[in-house]
Amino acid sequence: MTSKSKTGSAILAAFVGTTMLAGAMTPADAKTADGKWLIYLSLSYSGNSWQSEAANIVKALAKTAPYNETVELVEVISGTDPQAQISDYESMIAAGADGVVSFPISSTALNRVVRRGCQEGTLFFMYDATVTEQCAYNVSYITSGFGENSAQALVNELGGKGKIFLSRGVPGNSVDERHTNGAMHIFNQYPGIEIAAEYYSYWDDRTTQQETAKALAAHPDVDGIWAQAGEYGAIQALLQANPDRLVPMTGENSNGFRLALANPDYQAKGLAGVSAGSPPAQSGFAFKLMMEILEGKREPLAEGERNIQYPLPWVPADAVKLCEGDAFENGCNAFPEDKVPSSFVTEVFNPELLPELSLASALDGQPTEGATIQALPADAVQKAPDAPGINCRQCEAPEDIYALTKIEPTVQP
Amino acid sequence: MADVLSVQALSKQYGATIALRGVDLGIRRGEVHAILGENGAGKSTLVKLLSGVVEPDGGSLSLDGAPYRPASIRDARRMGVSTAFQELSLVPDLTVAENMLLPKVSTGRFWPESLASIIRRGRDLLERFDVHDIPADAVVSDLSLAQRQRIEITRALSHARRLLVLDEPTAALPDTGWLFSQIRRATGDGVGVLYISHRLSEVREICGRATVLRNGSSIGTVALEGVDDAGIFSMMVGHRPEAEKRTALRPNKGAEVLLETRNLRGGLLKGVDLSLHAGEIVGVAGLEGQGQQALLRLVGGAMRPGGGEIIVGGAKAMLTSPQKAQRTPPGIVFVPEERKTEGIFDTLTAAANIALAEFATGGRERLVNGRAERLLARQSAERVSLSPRYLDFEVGNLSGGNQQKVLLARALMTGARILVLFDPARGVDVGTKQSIYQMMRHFAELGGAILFYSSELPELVQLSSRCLVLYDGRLAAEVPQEALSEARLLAAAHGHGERPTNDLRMAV
Amino acid sequence: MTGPHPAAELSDTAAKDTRTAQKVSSTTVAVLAIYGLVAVLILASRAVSPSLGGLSQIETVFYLSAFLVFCAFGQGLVILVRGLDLSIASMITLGAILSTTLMGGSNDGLLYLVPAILLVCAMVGVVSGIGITFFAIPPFIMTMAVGIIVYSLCLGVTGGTPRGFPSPMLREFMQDRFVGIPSPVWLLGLFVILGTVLQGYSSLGRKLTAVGNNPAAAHVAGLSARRLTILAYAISAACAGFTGILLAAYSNGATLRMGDAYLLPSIAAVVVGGSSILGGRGSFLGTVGGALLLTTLSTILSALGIGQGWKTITEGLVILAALILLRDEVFTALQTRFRRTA
Amino acid sequence: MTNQLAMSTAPHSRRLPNLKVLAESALLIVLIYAVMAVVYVSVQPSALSPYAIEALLNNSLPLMLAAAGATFVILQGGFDLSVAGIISLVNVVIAVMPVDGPLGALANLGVALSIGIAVGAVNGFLVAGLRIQAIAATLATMIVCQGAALLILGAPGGYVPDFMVYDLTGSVFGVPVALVIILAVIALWSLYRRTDAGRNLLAVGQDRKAAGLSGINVERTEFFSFVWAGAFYALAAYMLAAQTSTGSPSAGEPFLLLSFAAVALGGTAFGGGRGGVTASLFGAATLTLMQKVLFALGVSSFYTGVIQGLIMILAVLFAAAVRYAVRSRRVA
Repeated sequence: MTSKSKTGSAILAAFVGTTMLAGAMTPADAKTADGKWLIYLSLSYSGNSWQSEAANIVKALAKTAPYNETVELVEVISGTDPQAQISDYESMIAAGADGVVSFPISSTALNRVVRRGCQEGTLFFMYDATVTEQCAYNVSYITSGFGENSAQALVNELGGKGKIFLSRGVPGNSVDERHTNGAMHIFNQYPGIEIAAEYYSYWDDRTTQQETAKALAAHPDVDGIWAQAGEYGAIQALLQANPDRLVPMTGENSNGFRLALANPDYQAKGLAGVSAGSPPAQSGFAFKLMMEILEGKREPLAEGERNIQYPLPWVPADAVKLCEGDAFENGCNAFPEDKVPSSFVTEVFNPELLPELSLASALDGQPTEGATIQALPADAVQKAPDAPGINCRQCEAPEDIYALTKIEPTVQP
Repeated sequence: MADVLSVQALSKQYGATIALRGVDLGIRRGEVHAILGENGAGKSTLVKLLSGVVEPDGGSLSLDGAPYRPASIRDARRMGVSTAFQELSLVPDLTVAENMLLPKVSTGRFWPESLASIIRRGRDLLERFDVHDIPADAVVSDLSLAQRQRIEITRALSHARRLLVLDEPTAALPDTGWLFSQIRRATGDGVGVLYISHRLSEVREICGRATVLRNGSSIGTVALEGVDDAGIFSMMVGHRPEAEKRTALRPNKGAEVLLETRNLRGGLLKGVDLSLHAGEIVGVAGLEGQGQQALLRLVGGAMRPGGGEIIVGGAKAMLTSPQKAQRTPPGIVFVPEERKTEGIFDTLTAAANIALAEFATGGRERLVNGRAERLLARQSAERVSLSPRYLDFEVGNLSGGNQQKVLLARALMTGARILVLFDPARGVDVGTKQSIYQMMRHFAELGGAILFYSSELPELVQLSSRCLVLYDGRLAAEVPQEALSEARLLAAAHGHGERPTNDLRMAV
Repeated sequence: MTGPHPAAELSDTAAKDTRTAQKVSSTTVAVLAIYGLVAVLILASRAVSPSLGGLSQIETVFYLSAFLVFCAFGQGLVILVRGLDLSIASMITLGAILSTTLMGGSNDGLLYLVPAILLVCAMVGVVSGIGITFFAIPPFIMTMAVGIIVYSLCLGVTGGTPRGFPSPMLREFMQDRFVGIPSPVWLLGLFVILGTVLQGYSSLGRKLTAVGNNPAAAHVAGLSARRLTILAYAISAACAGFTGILLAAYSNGATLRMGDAYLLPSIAAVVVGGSSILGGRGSFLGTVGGALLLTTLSTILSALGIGQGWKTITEGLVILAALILLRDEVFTALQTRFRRTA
Repeated sequence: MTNQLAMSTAPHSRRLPNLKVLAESALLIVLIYAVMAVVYVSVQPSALSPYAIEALLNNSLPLMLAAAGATFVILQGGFDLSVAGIISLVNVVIAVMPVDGPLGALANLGVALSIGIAVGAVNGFLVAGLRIQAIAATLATMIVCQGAALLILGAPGGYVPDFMVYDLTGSVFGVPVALVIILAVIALWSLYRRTDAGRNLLAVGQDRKAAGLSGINVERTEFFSFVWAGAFYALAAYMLAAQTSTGSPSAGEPFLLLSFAAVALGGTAFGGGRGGVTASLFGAATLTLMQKVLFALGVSSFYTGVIQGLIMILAVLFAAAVRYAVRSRRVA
C-alpha cells in the first residue's frame, strides 16, 4: 500500500462527495488501496436458507460488472450475539468501511455503534431486520403488512370462523411481534375465530413441524394455521397426524410451501392459502441502493426518511407458477422440486429491481453470466411508515397501520 | 458425678440402616475414655453425633449437666467439644496456619488479615502444643500423612475446652510420645478425652476406662486395669477368640521365580533388586518415606519407573499401567493404601466392586446384572471371609474393614498370581485382620506370591517368609524368616547402626 | 477353605447387625417416580384440552421425545464418566447434513452410508475424548470448541444452505406405522432396550460407571479409564449423528441450526432423570423418563391458552417442582416414614 | 480427570498448586490476552486509539462481569445456568423503569442488584437448602426468569437513562469507566479472596467434606456463592443495558455458554477449588478480543469458528503446559 495512492483516492472520494452529495452526509473518503469501495456484508448467522440466500445475492451482485471492478466485499458472520455484531461493526468502522450492508441481530442494541459509524462516514444499510437508529437505512418488508393481510386471507378461506393455530417466530423479537399484532388485529374482529394454540417456531421448518405436532395432539380438529416462516413444517406435521387431511394455511415463501399450495392432491385434502412474507431479495435491493448513493447516482435520503419499504410478495394458491428456467421469468414464482430444497425461499428475485440474478446467484453467490448491473428504477424507493420499536424509537405509528393492502375481506364478522 | 459428658440411650438411623441403637456412657472430667468396638460397631457414628456432624434420632446427651445437642461442628466447638477426625479434615491447598484457624481464620470480618499475621498466629498455636517441626506456612498438601495427622490433632486440642474426641489419632503417627503428652496436659486442665483406637496396647497406656460398642449398642464400661485383652475382645465380638498362632509359611527357595526387579528406580526408590518366588510372602519394612510406596506402586504398574527392569514370569515387562500389570502373565495385582481415593467405587454394590475385576481383565463384553455379579463375586468374597449378605450393599455404606475385604476379593478375582498389597490390614479390626492374614497365607499356599508392606512390625514378623527392609530408597537388609524379629527389623529400618527407638511401630 | 476359621466366625458375629441392603434402590424409586409424574401430567392435561390425555397425545409424546432420547443417551454416558458434551448440537447438524448431502434423495447406499456417517461422527467424538483424556482439556471447553469447529466446517462446506434430501426410505420410515404405532416409536422402544442393557446390564456399562464413580480407583483396578472415557464421547457423538439423520428424514432436509434445540434439553433429561452431574451414578431409564417429562410438558404448554411468558414460567416451575419431588431426601424420608408406621 | 490419574499414580509428586500458584494462574490468561493484543495491535494499529480502547472495554465488560459471577459458583464446585435468565430479566426491567439522570441510573442499579441477589438467593436455597443438583436447579430458574422477562417486555425496546448510556460507557478523567469497573472488581476479588468467606469458598471447592469437618458452613458458603453470582449477573445486565441503550427479553442467551467458556479459559477448574475471578475476567476479555483479532486477520467468515475453536483449545493447552512446568519445577 503506498500512501500516495491512498491519499489520491481519498482526495477523489472527497471531491466526489462534496460535489455530488451536497453535504447531506459526510462523504465516504476511504476506499481501499486499489481504489475500490470497501463494503462489508455483516450477517447474523448464516444458518438457514433465508440467511444464506440473502447473503449470496449480495455476493453475486458484487461480482457482477461493473461492481466486480469497483467493490471489495468482505463478508463477516457475527453469530447470534449482538455484542459480537457490535464488535464487528466497530472493527468495520475502524477499517474505514464505505458501506455496511447488514442483517442486524437486534433492532435496538446496535444503535450506538451505528450512530458512530454514520458520524465516521460509513453508510449503513439494513435489510429485512431493522434498527431504530435514524441514520441507518432500513430496507424491509416488515411494515408492508404481512400479518394482517395473511390473516385476512386465512379468515376468508375459513369463512370467518374456526379453530386456528398461530405458528409464530422467535419470542421477544420485534418482527414477530409486529406480524402477530397485525394478524391479531384481524382475528380479533372475528368472534368466530378461536386461537386454539399459539407457539413459537423460530422461523424454522423442523421446529414448526415439532411444535405443530404438539399442538395437533391437543387439537386434532384444527381448521386453519397462520404461520410465519417454517410453514412447510406445519404441512408435514398435518400430514403426519392425518395423511388425508390438510387445512387452509398461510405462510411465507418457502419453495416447499408454494409447491404444496399448487399441488392438486393437497388441494383436494383441504390445503388453501397464501404464500407471502420475507423476501431475501431485500438484501440485493439494499446493496444496489447503497451503491447508487455511494457512487453519487442517487441523492442520499435525509435522516428520518431512510426507512424504505420493500413490497410484500403475495402469491395465493392459484397464482403459483413453476419456473422453467433459473429465474423468475414470465411471472413464475416457484421452482421444481429437483432444483432447490424445500426450505429454499423463493423470493430471491425481483424482475424490476434485481434483473441481474439467477438461481446460481441465490444458491452459490455466483453472478449470472453476461449480466451487468442495471440502474434501479427512479421510483424504486418507497418510504415505509413509522413502526415504533422497529424502524424508529420515539415515534407514532400511523393510525391505519394495519390497513389491508393485498386482499379484501370476503366475510363479515 | 463429675461427668463432663453423659450419653443416654443414644440412637441414630440412616434411612433404613440403624447405626446406633442405644448407647450409654459417661466421661469424667480429666479422664481419657476409650471406645472399643469392631468396624461397623457404631464408633464413627458416635463421633459424628458428638461433634455435631449429624443429629441423633433419639436419646440424650448432656455436657456438664446441661443438655447438649450440637447442630453443627461450630456449635459443638462453641460448647467446648472438638474432634480430630480419622479421615483428616484438612483443606489441601491452604496453609497449616489457615487450616489451624478454620473456619474463622481472619480476625477482621470484612477486611482480611494479612497472611503473614495469620501464619504468625498459626505458629503460636503450634508452639503452644509443642509442634515445632511443621512450618505454619507450609501448604497442607505438601505434608506427609503423619504431619497432617498432627495438625488435625493440634487443631482439635486448640478448641477442646470440655471434651476432646480423638478418632484413630495414631493411625499415621510414628510414635505416641507427643500425642500422649498433649492428652495428659489437656486432661490436667480438666478436659475429658474420648479415645478411639484399634491398638489395645496404647489404649491401655493412656486410657483409664473403656466403653465397648457392639452392633450399635454399648455393651458396658470397664476399668481397663481389671480386664485382660481376651476379655475385651470377647466383649467386642461376643465370644472369646482363639489365641493367635504364628503360622508363617516356610520359604521355598527352589520354587519358580515369578517376579524380579533389577536396579528398579523411581520416586524415592533409588535402585532395588528383589525376587519373588511362587508360594512366598515377602514383607517390606521401612520407616516413613524410604521408597516402599514407590516400590509397590512400580511393581503394581501404578507408577512409571525411572529406571531399572522388572522381569515378570521370566520376561522383561513394561508395567505402564495396573491393567498392563494384571495382563502380564502370571499377573500382578496391586491393592493401594488409600481405600477411599484409589480403591472403592462407593455407590456400586460390593458385588459390582468385586466382579469388576472380571470385566477389567476379560476382554469380551458381556451382559451382567446384580445376580450375575453376585455369583461372580461370591467365591472371591468367601476367600476373604466377606459375608455374602454384604454383597448387595453399596460399598460406601460398609465399614472400613469390609471395604478392605471387598478390595482384596477384587484382587483375587483377577486371577493374578502376584499380589502387591500396601498395608492391607491398616485400620481394620481384629477379626478382619485375621481374615486377611488367612487369605494371604492361603493365596501363597496355592502357589501365588505376595509382596506386602506393613506399618506394623508384628504383622510383618507374623506373616513374612522373608522381609525386605528399605532405607533411603535402597534395600538395607533382607531378613530371613528364622531371623525375623521386631527388634531386628527396627534396627535395619534405621539404617543398621542407629539405635532403635523404644516404640515398636513405624508409620507410612 | 478347610474347616471353620476363627476369623470367619468373627466376621459372622460382627455381621449380626440388622442392616439390610435396600431391596429397591433409591435409583429405582426415582425412576418409577418420574414415570409416575409423566402419567400424572398426561392425565392432568385433560383439564387443558379434552383431546389431550389420550392415546394420540401419548403417541405424539413418544414420537417427539425419540429424538431427545437418542441424543440424551450419549449425553448420559458422557455425564456418567464425569464429562459434559456440548458438541451435541453440532453433531446433530453434522449427521443431518451428511445424510442429506451423501444420500441425495436416493436409497442407494443407505445400508453403508448410515454406518459410515455414524462412524464419522464417532471419530469426532474420539477427537473430543482424546483432548479431554490425554491433554486434560476440561470437557466443557473441549466439546464446546469441537462443536464450534464442526459447525463452522458445516457452514463453510455447505455455504450456509445444506442441499439434498434424505433417503426416501428413511423418510417413509419416519411416517410409516407398524401395527398401528408409528415406526419411530418402535425404534425408540428398541433403542431404550439396547441403551438400558448397555448402560445398566453390560460389563461395558459397569466399567463406565466405575470410571465415573472413581477414576483413580478405576485405573488401579486395571480399567483403561482413558479409553473408556473416549469411548463414551464417541458413542455420544454417534448418537447425536443418529439423531441428526432421523431429524433430517423427519423434516425432509437439513438446516445448520437444527441441533441447537437439543443441547440443554439433553442435559436436562439426564439430570432430571436422576443421574448425578458429577458422574458415576445414573440410569438410562431415568433419562428416558426425563425426556418424556420434558416433552409431555411442552406438549401441554403449547396447548395452554396463555402468553409465552407465562408458559415459560410454568415450564420452569414444573421442572423445579419435579426436581424438588424427585430428591433422594424425599425418598429417604418416605422410606423412614414407611418403616416407622409399618 | 486425567490429571488426577496421572497424579494418583505418583503420590509423591502430588502437589497441588498452593495459593501463590493460584494467583499466578491469572497471570497465564493475562499473558494469553497480552499476546493476542499484540497480534491485534500489530495488524490494526488504530486499535490503540482512546476510542478504540474504550469501545473494546465497553464491549467486553458485560461478558467479563457475567464470567466473574459464574466463577463464584464454579469455585465452590457448583454450576449456574441462571446467568442467561437473570441477565435477560434485569435487562428488561431496567429498560422499562421510567427513571432518568444519575439518580435514575442509581435506582436502576439498586433494582438490578436486588433482582440478581434475589434470584441468586433462590438458586442458593434450592441447591444448598434443598440439595437439588445445581445444574438442574439453575436451569429451572433460568427458564422462569426468561419467562418473566418476556412478560415484562415482549420485544426489544424500552428506555435506558442517558446517564447510563453515555456517562457509564464513557471516560472520567481520561480513564474509561469500564476500566474503572474492571479494576474495582479485581480489587474486590483480591480482597474477598483473603477474607474468611473467600477462603471458605475455595476450601469448599477443594474438599467439601474436609471443609465441613473443619467447621466451615458449607451450605452457607454455597448459598452465598449463588448470591454473589446473581449480583454480578445483574451488574452485567446493567452494563449491557448501558451499552445497548435498550432492553431485550433475550439479551441473556448469548451469555450462557460464553460465560462458562470464559471461566474455563481463565483456568478455573470446573469442580471447584482452583481459579479466581480475575482470571475469568481476562478469560472473557480474551473471547471478545478474539473476535477482533479474527476480524483484523480477515479469516474467511465461514471458517472463523474453526479458528475460534482451535484458539480456545490452544489457550487451555498453553495454560496447562505452563502449570505443568511450574509444578514439575517445584517438585524437582
